[in-house]
Amino acid sequence: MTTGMIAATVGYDVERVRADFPILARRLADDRPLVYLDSANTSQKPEQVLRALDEHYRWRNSNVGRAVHQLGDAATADYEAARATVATFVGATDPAEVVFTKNASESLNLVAGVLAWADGARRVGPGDEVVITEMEHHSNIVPWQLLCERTGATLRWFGLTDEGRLDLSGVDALITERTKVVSVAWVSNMLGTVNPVADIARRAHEVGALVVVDGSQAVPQLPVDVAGTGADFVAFTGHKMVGPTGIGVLWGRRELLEELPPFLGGGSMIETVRMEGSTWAPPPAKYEAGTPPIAEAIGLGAAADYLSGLGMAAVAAHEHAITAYTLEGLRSISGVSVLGPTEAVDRGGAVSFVVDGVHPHDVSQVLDSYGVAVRAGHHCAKPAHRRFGVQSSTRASAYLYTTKTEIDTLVDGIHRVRKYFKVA
Amino acid sequence: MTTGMIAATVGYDVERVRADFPILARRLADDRPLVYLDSANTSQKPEQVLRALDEHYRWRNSNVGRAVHQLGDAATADYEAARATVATFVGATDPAEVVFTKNASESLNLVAGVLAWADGARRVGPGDEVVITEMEHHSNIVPWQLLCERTGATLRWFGLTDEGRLDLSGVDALITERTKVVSVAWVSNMLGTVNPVADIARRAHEVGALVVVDGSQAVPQLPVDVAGTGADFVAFTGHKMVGPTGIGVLWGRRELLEELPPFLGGGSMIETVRMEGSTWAPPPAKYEAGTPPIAEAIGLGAAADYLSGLGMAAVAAHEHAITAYTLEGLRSISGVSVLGPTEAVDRGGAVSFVVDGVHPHDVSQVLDSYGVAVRAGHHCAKPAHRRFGVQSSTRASAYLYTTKTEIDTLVDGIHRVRKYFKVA
Amino acid sequence: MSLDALYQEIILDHYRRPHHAGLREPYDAETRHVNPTCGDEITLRVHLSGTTAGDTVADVSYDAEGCSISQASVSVMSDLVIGKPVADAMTLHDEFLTLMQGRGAVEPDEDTLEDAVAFAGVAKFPARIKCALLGWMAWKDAVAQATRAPMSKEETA
Amino acid sequence: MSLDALYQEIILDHYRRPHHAGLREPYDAETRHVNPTCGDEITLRVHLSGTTAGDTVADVSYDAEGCSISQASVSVMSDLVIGKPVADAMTLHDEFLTLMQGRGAVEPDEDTLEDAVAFAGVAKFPARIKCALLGWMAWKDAVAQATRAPMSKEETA
Ligand SMILES: Cc1ncc(COP(=O)(O)O)c(C=O)c1O
Ligand SMILES: Cc1ncc(COP(=O)(O)O)c(C=O)c1O
Repeated sequence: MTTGMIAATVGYDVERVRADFPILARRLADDRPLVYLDSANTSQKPEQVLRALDEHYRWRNSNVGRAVHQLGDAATADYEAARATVATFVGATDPAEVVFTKNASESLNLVAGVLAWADGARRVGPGDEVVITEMEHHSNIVPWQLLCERTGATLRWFGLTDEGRLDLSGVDALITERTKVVSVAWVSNMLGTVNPVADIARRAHEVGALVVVDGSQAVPQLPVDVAGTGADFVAFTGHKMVGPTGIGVLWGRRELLEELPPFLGGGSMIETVRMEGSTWAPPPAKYEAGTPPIAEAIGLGAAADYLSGLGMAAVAAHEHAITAYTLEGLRSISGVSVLGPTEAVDRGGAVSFVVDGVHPHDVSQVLDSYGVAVRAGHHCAKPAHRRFGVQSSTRASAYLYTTKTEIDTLVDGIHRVRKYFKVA
Repeated sequence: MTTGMIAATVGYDVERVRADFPILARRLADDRPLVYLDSANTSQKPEQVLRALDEHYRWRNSNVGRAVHQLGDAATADYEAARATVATFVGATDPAEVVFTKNASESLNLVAGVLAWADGARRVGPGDEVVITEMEHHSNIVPWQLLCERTGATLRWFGLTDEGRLDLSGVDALITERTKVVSVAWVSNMLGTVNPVADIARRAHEVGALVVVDGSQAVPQLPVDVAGTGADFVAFTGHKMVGPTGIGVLWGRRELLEELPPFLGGGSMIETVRMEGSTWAPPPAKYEAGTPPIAEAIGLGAAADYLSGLGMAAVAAHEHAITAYTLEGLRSISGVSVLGPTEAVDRGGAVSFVVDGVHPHDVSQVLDSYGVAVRAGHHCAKPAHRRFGVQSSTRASAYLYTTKTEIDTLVDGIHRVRKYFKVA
Repeated sequence: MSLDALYQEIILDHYRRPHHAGLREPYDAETRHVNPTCGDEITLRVHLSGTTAGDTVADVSYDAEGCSISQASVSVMSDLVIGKPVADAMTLHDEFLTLMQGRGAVEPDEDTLEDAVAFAGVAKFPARIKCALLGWMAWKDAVAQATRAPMSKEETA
Repeated sequence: MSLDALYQEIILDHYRRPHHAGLREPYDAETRHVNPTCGDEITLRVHLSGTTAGDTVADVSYDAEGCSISQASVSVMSDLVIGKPVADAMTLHDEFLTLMQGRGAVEPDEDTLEDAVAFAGVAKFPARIKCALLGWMAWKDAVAQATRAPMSKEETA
């Protein structure tokens, strides 16, 4: 942790933050307070975002970019303002490089999908290779498997070290002249690992490959500068960054968005349509077929504003402190092992662990009876689990509203789990 | 209009309905009341839907189908209940046949997209034909153009009669043994025409073609029985049926959803993932990659409940009465001509018209100054406009909250348009 | 939310000492089922005695990785169905399915379901219903394959 | 929302009697632009006098289908740019663009923009800004093509 990050935590008042999130006041069964440690799965939403959604529907609801009337003007202005806000939030200088999708999965499928049909050198075909990693979320694996299967290309991947980091030792054998695309998670949703995406991007660009970064866990947690990563595309998702469901983002370099073929076809993405053939609108419209998630984009704009208000450096510092505290707490329990980096160094907030002798479903069931919400299963990262010889794990993931007291409740709960299942 | 439909209007209290829609109380510039006649573009939302959204985020927000905790159970139950509600609303017996997408455009692209990669006889390739119509929304044209371009198949289409109906005279030459897919709008969003989808489906099935129905304008307006259409797939969209943005539906026959390959790949649509290859979850999960539009699906469920509460027969009867009144009103103005059926017979609520000597942009601009919100342009149906020799038109589209007084304001406004531009 | 309603003593006993575990010969069909949500897997074999309509479940053997609920459920199931005519075992399957889908409102019949009544509480924990059903689904699928196999042999003969 | 702020008398005059309309020879480049939202189209030709850096806009001719704003805008634009050095005309383009994107806060310079100041009100009607810009975009594109063409001829020569 840098001094800057420590400094940033000083002004961070987690109780004031919590007051913005109505659901955190909720009581569960047996009148237990909610201890929500499933934020890597989806985050909770502050009042500010709920209000933006509600006010949109109540006062300004209209379709966008199509209508010449006052509501249409208002909704269009709000929608495009949200695009500009999101662009600024991730350090993109040109709002036209921000494409709204339905989630990060669609963003990743969009890139993989159009590469099957691209003209010229970008097109992925037989003999070409796509490189991913063994720690990817299924949403950054399956689209590339489908692309490779369908085009005759070959999928290759970075393996992992025992500590849960990318094994970059074979990089020169993996990223070669045959590589067309390299797609990597910035922050792992299972192991928590923060990957050196800028280094990988540099190497990939040397061989002329496109670089896709799955920023789904990075954008909610870290100050992000998409262009600074060196990536060509960065995907992320609204619901994990205190925004609504139903909205994702694909940031892409404008030349690429201009050059690549369309993904979904339909209303709003066209320049002109004749029965005999059509031409496309410039990006971002080109990749936003049909009525977009309007209220959701506006909600995401409010979410970005909310995060900017807290300051992403402060959010990252808080996340870092809580993660370190969680790792420490878990270390204190015998029979518990963490998958992924065990120290809070280059590490995001997802902490996956196994409790010897107790299946993750049973761990989380007992924790739930104490009001502690964690995730049990493979967290959409089966290959990473297989790499560590387990089928599933329990994952605690903190966020900007998480307190140390909540982590204490988690640790206490795990002790109870072990007693309940008589492994303590 | 049948006697049943007349009867249904008797109990219909449009003022009580209007009270449910907060935005209808809004005042525009110069303190003019909003006269919202752009519902074919997007509908307004009742309090009941806004409340469902807000309460979800406030009390039960969580990711679905993944978590073993009380919030996860609640959100999953709500999400799946919404699926069942929507299924019932459109007469589907099996909720697993209801796939949640982001909008109707994605639903249509989904079907067109997977047919490029299907195994065996379903796959669309060189020599195969896809049949659509000249009155389709761009979202039911461009996906098929892309499919045909990319696979070497041929796109063909039904032309239109001068009255704006499908010209079915050449059906036997159009739908042949080469036809792999027939995709038709149930109700045109521009001409208002209600198409004989069941007849077309029967003919298409005789030659073994798949039948896709674009129900985007039908489901909001008519009592719908998806299976009764004989279609294999029906696409529709939440925001036009008093639901939120960011949510669409693809209803599909289960065998087809099982047989066809996946569309978007990623979390939640898998059975198992290995780096070497993956297998898929059964439908509907198979077609719902990533975190779905959870709140939006729940909002759509609330919208379907709202419409069921009014009764779709009553909604259709009201729409029919208002449409007839609108057509009558427009007929009373000289220099105005309606594109599409001029009588309210087999006709939905969209009424597109041209005002001699005044461009639609200018028509709608003047109407807007009186608080009347209509759409001007091609309404994502350029080919249909070209068919009638115009580049664009003005469209008034009423819905379940529209009053005759509002139509009077529209008619009055058009008189003012003609005066303003000195064509009266 | 009482944990003990879910984790009945019988369930925990079966979980710790599962019956009929391990894959055995002979068998007529083998299936592999996965719970997509958590990754739990089961490989299950069924051996039927006789080849006509009046088949009996001669053996069920399995290799399963999963939580207490899924492990205990397949153990209890094996106890229940081994030795029963296929038709009767299928009735038990249906009864168990009804119990699981009943949201806790279905009263289980102890005479027929025996130890499986202990799973009544699972119906109140929606996320765990799939766990309880995993083994039963694999079994039903295996029986379908085992009974289909000879038929298709006859058809092609 | 005052309609008259949008529909200045000058605009309506140009709309009813557009200047320089109709496609003419000779020309160096022709472009076709579409407003994707409403389908309005313009085909526009530019003829430059001379082939070196000091070019002048010798003629602009066009065939346009569109609303009052887009029709009037291309008419006013033609008046403005015909006879001007390309560089000066391009400065006018930039000035007009700034005016349109200024949300009504930019004070137009009547000395340079002449009749085009009448479009100041359009900036307050966001949906109509594209209408006012359609002709200018087509013109800028045509000039780019016309000045690029001879260069590439030189390059290949
Ligand atoms: C007939 C028709 N089809 C398809 C669509 C596309 O729906 P969406 O924009 O929600 O994708 C629309 C509306 O825009 C429509 O009216
Ligand atoms: C690293 C990572 N990538 C991709 C995704 C997919 O995001 P979504 O489910 O919103 O599509 C997630 C979350 O589920 C994730 O954690």
